[in-house]
Amino acid sequence: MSFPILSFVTFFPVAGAVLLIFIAKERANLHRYLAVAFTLITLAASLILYFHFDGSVADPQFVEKSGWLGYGINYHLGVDGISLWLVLLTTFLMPIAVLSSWTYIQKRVKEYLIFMLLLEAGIIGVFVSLNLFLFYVFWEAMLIPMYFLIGVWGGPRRVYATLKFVLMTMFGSLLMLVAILVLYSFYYRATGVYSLEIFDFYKLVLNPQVQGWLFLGFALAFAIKVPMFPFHTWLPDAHVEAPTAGSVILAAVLLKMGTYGFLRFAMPLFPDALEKFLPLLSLLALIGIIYGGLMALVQKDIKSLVAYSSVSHMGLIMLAVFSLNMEGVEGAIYQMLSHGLSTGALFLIVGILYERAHTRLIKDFGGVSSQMPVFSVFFLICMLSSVGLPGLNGFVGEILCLFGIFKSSQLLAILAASTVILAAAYLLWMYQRVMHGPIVNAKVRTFKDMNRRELGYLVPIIIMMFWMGIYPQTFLRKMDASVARLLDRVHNRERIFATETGGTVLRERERSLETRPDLLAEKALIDLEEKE
Amino acid sequence: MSSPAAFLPLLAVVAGALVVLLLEVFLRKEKRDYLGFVSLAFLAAAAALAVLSWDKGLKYFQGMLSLDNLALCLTLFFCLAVAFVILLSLKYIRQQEANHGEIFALLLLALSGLMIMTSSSDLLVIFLGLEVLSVSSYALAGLRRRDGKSGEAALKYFLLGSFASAFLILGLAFVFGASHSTFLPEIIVHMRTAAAPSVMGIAGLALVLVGIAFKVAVVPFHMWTPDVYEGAPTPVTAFFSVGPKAAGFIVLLRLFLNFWGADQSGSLFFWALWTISVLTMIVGNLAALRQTNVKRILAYSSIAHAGYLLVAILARDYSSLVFYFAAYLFMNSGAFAALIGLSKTGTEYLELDDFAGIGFRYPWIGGTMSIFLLSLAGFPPTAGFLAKFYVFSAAVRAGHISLAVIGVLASLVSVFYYLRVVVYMYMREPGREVDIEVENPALFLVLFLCLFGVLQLGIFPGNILVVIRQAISSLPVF
Amino acid sequence: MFWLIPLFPGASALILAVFGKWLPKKAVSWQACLSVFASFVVSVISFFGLLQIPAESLPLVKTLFPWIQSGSFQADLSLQLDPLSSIMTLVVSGVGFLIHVYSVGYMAHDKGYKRYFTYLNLFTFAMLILVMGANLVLMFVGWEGVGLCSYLLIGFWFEKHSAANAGKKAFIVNRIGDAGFILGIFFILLVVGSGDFRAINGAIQGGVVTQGMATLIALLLFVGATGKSAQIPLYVWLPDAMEGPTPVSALIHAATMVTAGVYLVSRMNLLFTLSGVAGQVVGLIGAVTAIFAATMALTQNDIKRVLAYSTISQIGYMFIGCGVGAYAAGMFHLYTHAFFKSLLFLAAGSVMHALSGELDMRKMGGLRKYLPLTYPTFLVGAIAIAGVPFLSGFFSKDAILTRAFAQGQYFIWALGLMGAVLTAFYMFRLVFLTFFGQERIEQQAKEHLHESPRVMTVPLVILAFFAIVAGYVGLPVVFGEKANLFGRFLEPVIHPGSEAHLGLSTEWMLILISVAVALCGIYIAYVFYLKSPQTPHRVVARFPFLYRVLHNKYYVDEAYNAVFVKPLVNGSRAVYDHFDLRVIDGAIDGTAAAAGFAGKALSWLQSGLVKDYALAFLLGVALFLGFLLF
Amino acid sequence: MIPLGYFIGLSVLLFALGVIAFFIKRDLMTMFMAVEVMLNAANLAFVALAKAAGSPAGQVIVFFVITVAAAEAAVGLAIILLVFRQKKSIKAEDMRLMKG
Repeated sequence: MSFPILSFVTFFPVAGAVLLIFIAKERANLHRYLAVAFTLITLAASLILYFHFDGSVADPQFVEKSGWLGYGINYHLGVDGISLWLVLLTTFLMPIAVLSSWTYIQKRVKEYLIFMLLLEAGIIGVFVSLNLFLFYVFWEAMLIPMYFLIGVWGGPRRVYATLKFVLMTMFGSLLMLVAILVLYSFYYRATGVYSLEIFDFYKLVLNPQVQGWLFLGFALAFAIKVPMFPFHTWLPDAHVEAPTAGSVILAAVLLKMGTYGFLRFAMPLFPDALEKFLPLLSLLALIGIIYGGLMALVQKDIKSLVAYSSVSHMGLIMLAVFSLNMEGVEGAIYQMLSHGLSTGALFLIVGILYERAHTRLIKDFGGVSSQMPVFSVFFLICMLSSVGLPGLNGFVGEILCLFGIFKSSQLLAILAASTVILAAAYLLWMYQRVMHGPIVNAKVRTFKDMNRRELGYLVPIIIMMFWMGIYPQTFLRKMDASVARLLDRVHNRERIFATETGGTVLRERERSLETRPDLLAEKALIDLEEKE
Repeated sequence: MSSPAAFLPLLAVVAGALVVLLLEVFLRKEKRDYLGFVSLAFLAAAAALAVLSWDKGLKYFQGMLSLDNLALCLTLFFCLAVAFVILLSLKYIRQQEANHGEIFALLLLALSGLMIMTSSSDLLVIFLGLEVLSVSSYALAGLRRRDGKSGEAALKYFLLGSFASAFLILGLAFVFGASHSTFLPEIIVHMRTAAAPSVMGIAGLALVLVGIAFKVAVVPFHMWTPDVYEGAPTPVTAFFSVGPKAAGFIVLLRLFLNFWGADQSGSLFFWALWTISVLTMIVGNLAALRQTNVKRILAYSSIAHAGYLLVAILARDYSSLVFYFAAYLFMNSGAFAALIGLSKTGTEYLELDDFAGIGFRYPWIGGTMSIFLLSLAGFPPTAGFLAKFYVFSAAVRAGHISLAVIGVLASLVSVFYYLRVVVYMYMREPGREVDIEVENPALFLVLFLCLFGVLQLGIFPGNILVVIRQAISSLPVF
Repeated sequence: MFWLIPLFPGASALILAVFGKWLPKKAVSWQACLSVFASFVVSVISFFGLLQIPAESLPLVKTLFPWIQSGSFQADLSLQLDPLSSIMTLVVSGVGFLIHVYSVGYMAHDKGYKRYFTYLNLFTFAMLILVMGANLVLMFVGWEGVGLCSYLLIGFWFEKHSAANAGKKAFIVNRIGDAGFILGIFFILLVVGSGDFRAINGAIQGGVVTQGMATLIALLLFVGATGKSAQIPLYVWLPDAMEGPTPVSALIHAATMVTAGVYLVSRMNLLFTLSGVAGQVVGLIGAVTAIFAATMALTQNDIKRVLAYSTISQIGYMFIGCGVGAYAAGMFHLYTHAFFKSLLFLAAGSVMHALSGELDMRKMGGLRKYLPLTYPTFLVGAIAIAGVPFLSGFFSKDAILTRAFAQGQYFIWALGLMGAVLTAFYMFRLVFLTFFGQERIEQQAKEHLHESPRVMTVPLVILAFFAIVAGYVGLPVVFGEKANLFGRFLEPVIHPGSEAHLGLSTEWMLILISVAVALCGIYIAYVFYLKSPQTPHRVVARFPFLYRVLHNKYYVDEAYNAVFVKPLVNGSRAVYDHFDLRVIDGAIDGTAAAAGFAGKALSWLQSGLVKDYALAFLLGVALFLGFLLF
Repeated sequence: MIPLGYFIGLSVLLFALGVIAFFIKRDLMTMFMAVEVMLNAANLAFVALAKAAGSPAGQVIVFFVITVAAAEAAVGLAIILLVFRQKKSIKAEDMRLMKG
């Protein structure tokens, strides 16, 4: 790998942000154009990733590794079939998000765009880093721009929303930090070598009780991020208050960081604990599906409706992830992408409405279709893709998820299938109340149909929706190998380790957590005969 | 090796103080800045001398003054800190009618106190250093003669300080009585080898600890901190929050370096300190939640940070401790610098309400301030995060997971009040009119140096870590 | 080349959707109609092609490209043609074409003209995918697609609340069925390992599928069928669907989409036969629905609603056929029904057109002299559906009932007969009220009362023709073993099952019975509405309760609302207010508040008095020493 | 000769008295003097212990302590004076501009 393409994709937006700092804030449009340019270039670069990515290889590709702070803290990037898509999703949506806030954001454009660019860098970093320290750095750093985006450009209750978002997320991630540190020290005990490399940790076999605690540490952080019931309440607030672009990124990408975390860390690292907690987690996910749907049914604000629909969809994704089989996990990843598209699109749609009506309450609308025919079509498509209509992206992911769940537990699948009905119910009802019926609110008569810019950023999404719905091969084939490897790690890790570490299985000898550091040296034993 | 060279850095500083005092007599009030520059020059000299004697292990006065690498390391930090403070005060003292040359002299004297404390393993010398530091600190606190708060701060500091040092001395006496020595290593040996540690020895040590605990402001010996920090002139507060704390912890470091055997958890001292550190982290952070005065918030936050530092002591990972100083030096001085930036002649804007909306009005001050606050809160990629990371990972590696958990939860609380300041700066519409005098090159110099430091230490701390690790590894372990 | 069939309308729909804005109206009409006609032509050609091919090499399958593949989940984008789907393609594209043409006239003055044809083409496309999909998943795609189009077309005049509501209702009710369908698909994928029809049939013949599993799957699929084909308990959406334009009701809600369920069951006939129980259920549901819907049709005054209920009941007949193992007969009825029911709808549409949108029969009457073409065609349709001999409806319905009798399903047979009476009755009630008796037409409607333009009447005539002759391809055995061409054609797909043969005499007897039944139904209607028009009122006066119940459609909608919809919505609202906002958020905000309170307490301790500070210090010392020494 | 315990006892007693005085007295001057008492109590202990230990170091330390005390006294009195000028009072409880 001659050219550090991943570093480029990750840090190019930062360069953009730095550049913007030194441009007078009066020249808002210049800022806007530059931001779009930078995000577009990043997109282009990430497309190179796509084309050069070899789907038949399970291990990370485009790997860049170099020492950083020592003691196992390395600068280690790479993408595999799972993260590749999330990176692409991010880079794909970023220009759109920037475009969508072209007129929406009128004051402090400069700072806004700077934070957007930093946000992009942070998110991509999370997906590409293979060193837990690096991962954590991005994971936390990413909060700051989001915190400002919601807090400064948000709605009336923005401060409450943004603090809730940051604090709840950090609550989880700080505990995860401790868990990471414990892993760190355990690996040191087992091998006498410092490492924070995720792939080293895969080789570590901890005793179940320890795994349990560590798993909780990780799972909580990710569960809050996803968000799984009952940690979901930050989401509606954040969404309702955030500016359109913020909501788009939040729903489309940030939530995926949680599911990604489960796939990359929580599950392969602690298979035993996973087994133990699987029932609980599945239950929560299931509750999330139904609960989110029901809550969405009764929302008055379109944004919070979509937010709760996200809770429901993410529940489905999590349940599919926990089905621990090919169909389920691939479906989950696929659904992550398609949820990113459809929900992102829905938020853009809401933004378009909001820019015209300056309200998001369903009751203030009605009969918009007759005023904005083109818009109504786009809205319809996005809505249907979220409903999971065949031919659109939503269906492929949903049916794969459901089938995966079905294979692991038919009862769960039957209950989860209720999402098929609920999603239709709340979304169609909302669509009807907003778009159909006679025009009651006089303001609606003043609405203009979508302008060129709005078309410009919605059309790509629509195209992608059809693409994902009609020819999923493009996406699925690239993830096969990695997903298979992941499942292998979860299911029969003993064998994996045997191959990966040349017949060596690293066993953590420690039984209790509170131990004496000075006695660790001799405890750090690697026993070479683990044949049984 | 023993040579008078060991005495030179200290000498430079003290000489500087005296020179400044003399000069002041001859300088006109407007020319006070020169005093600052002079003292900066002396600081530079001291620093240079310190650098020169790196790795030489110089001793003097029969080893009562020993410039081991750690001492040198700290000397450099202190010089830097004091330099920052001086730069900050240049304009401040004229603005806030505290325009007395003493400030520089006193700062230098306090610095000498710090240097003595850190560069000796003899309790007596340490005590002397402490007193030199304290006495000049009292004076510094009360420097704004017309300001009631300043005077009150000085008074509280003085009364409680001397009260505490009385305990320290009593403890010293007992320790001496028990171990017939004031030289730390000997004391430790006695404490470890004595069949049954004598009541007197333990009590004495405890009292000594209390005396130091007061200086580093850990719960429940912290009560003086908020008031003194609030009342003292802001640059001085910056100094208080960095200097004495670090020095005190270095003393603790030297004390506990060989104190514990293999099994820490068997020692009562360990659990006592464990409790104190937990209390400190919790109380410090909780108390800061409802504060409305930014200076006070920073005061409480400094208490909380003392708690994290104590974790490092308990985890016996001293390089992380020293690294934390480095990080704390930059982020805290930075925060105070920004605070000082928000002032005009006669008034300082310290209330949260004053902060409303200044983030966008004064982008540089606001921006840097937020970065420092985020660093204090421990967000990557800043020094604060790396410092916390090292401390807590040390704690975990030492098996004190409970400490780490409490620590991170406490810092979660801290996130709230740090971000609260940011909320005011960026997410509130401006309240009462705030117009600050921006032109203050020295201040911006400090701001940027601190910014640089915070990011440097956060992203590429490489060399500094190496230096610190060397310094620590050169300590005598037995 | 058969795989081109769905492509024409699909492409046309795409073009209309994207470029429709710039196309002139005329071009739109031509393109829309021709595209469907093209696929009709292709279907005819491929139909005759099919006749040449030996049964072994059926079905013809064309795989376009692999669609969804993940682990064991495998669904290709592949179309198939066999007699069953061939018939369906003929019906869909043929009737579809006529209705497209009709629409050109009917929708001429609607501002949503282009949108309308886009949807209509899209529907045709989806329907063709449904009937040609070579695996269940792809079939499901069509299944959902037609559902979407029906949603769009029912809610075509979305400014009307009722229309928008009806559309939404249709979609959601259908989704309920679809959930069942999906699960059925999953079970098949699990057991068979593939959704491909050949594979499924192979597995069933290979005995891979146990009877219990077969029942489970069959019932789940049938849940889907009840949704799409408006059977009990999911029929409630169809009557409301009449909010859509009449041609739509004719195409989607009479001829094609609603019969998709029947197609599904016949497609899966091996499964249902294997299960047996499932067959019983299907038959019973069908029979009950047939009666139930018929009774509701009795008292409606809205001409389209009557037809809607009759559709439901007729589909009930088809399911009877499937239930008693006469899948061919069921399909046969589907096929005849497509003609006469769409004919009836279009005629009704023409009536509405004439009366400028009037739907209420009480405001009609004596129209036969005004509508010289609509009247006879409508009459043909009515006779056909009533089951009068020598018209299509007679043969198909008779085939079903005979088979039911032959299978010894006397109860179902009896229900069927009863339904036949009712059918005859309400259809002729419709005829008499609309075209006979004294005129009850409102004045302004009467002014421009006129027969519809040729573009609308020609399709009527053609359909009427088929409504008469379509039946002769499936003559009952009494006309000879080989008389039932239709059934024989289908045999490669639908194995005739255990032919329980009746003696010719019995056959004749049954035929006579059904004829008699039909005629007496008509006679009663004649008595009620022409001979002595007072009778209805007297009957109503006699049984007021019965009338109210029937007139309010057994209050089923109300019941569903009260039992499912309201509790769900109100319940979730309560949960949202009290659990989500109070409990969960409360917990979070509570923690924050607690921390804040602690902070307040601490700062209260910070009294500002030197002595308090010193006291704290002293306490600290005391505790410290105490802890260390004692 | 007098056993060591007596000295220690006395010094502790003195120290305690100093502490008590610090708490019960209301004006700053007396409180400050209480602190001085505490210091001297410590000194006493030092001397005694030094004697017991038989090393002159202890005695030497005492001189340091006394010097330090003197220095503190100088600064302290100055501060008290300053406060008195500002508040016209040397009552400890008047010193609560800052709290919370």
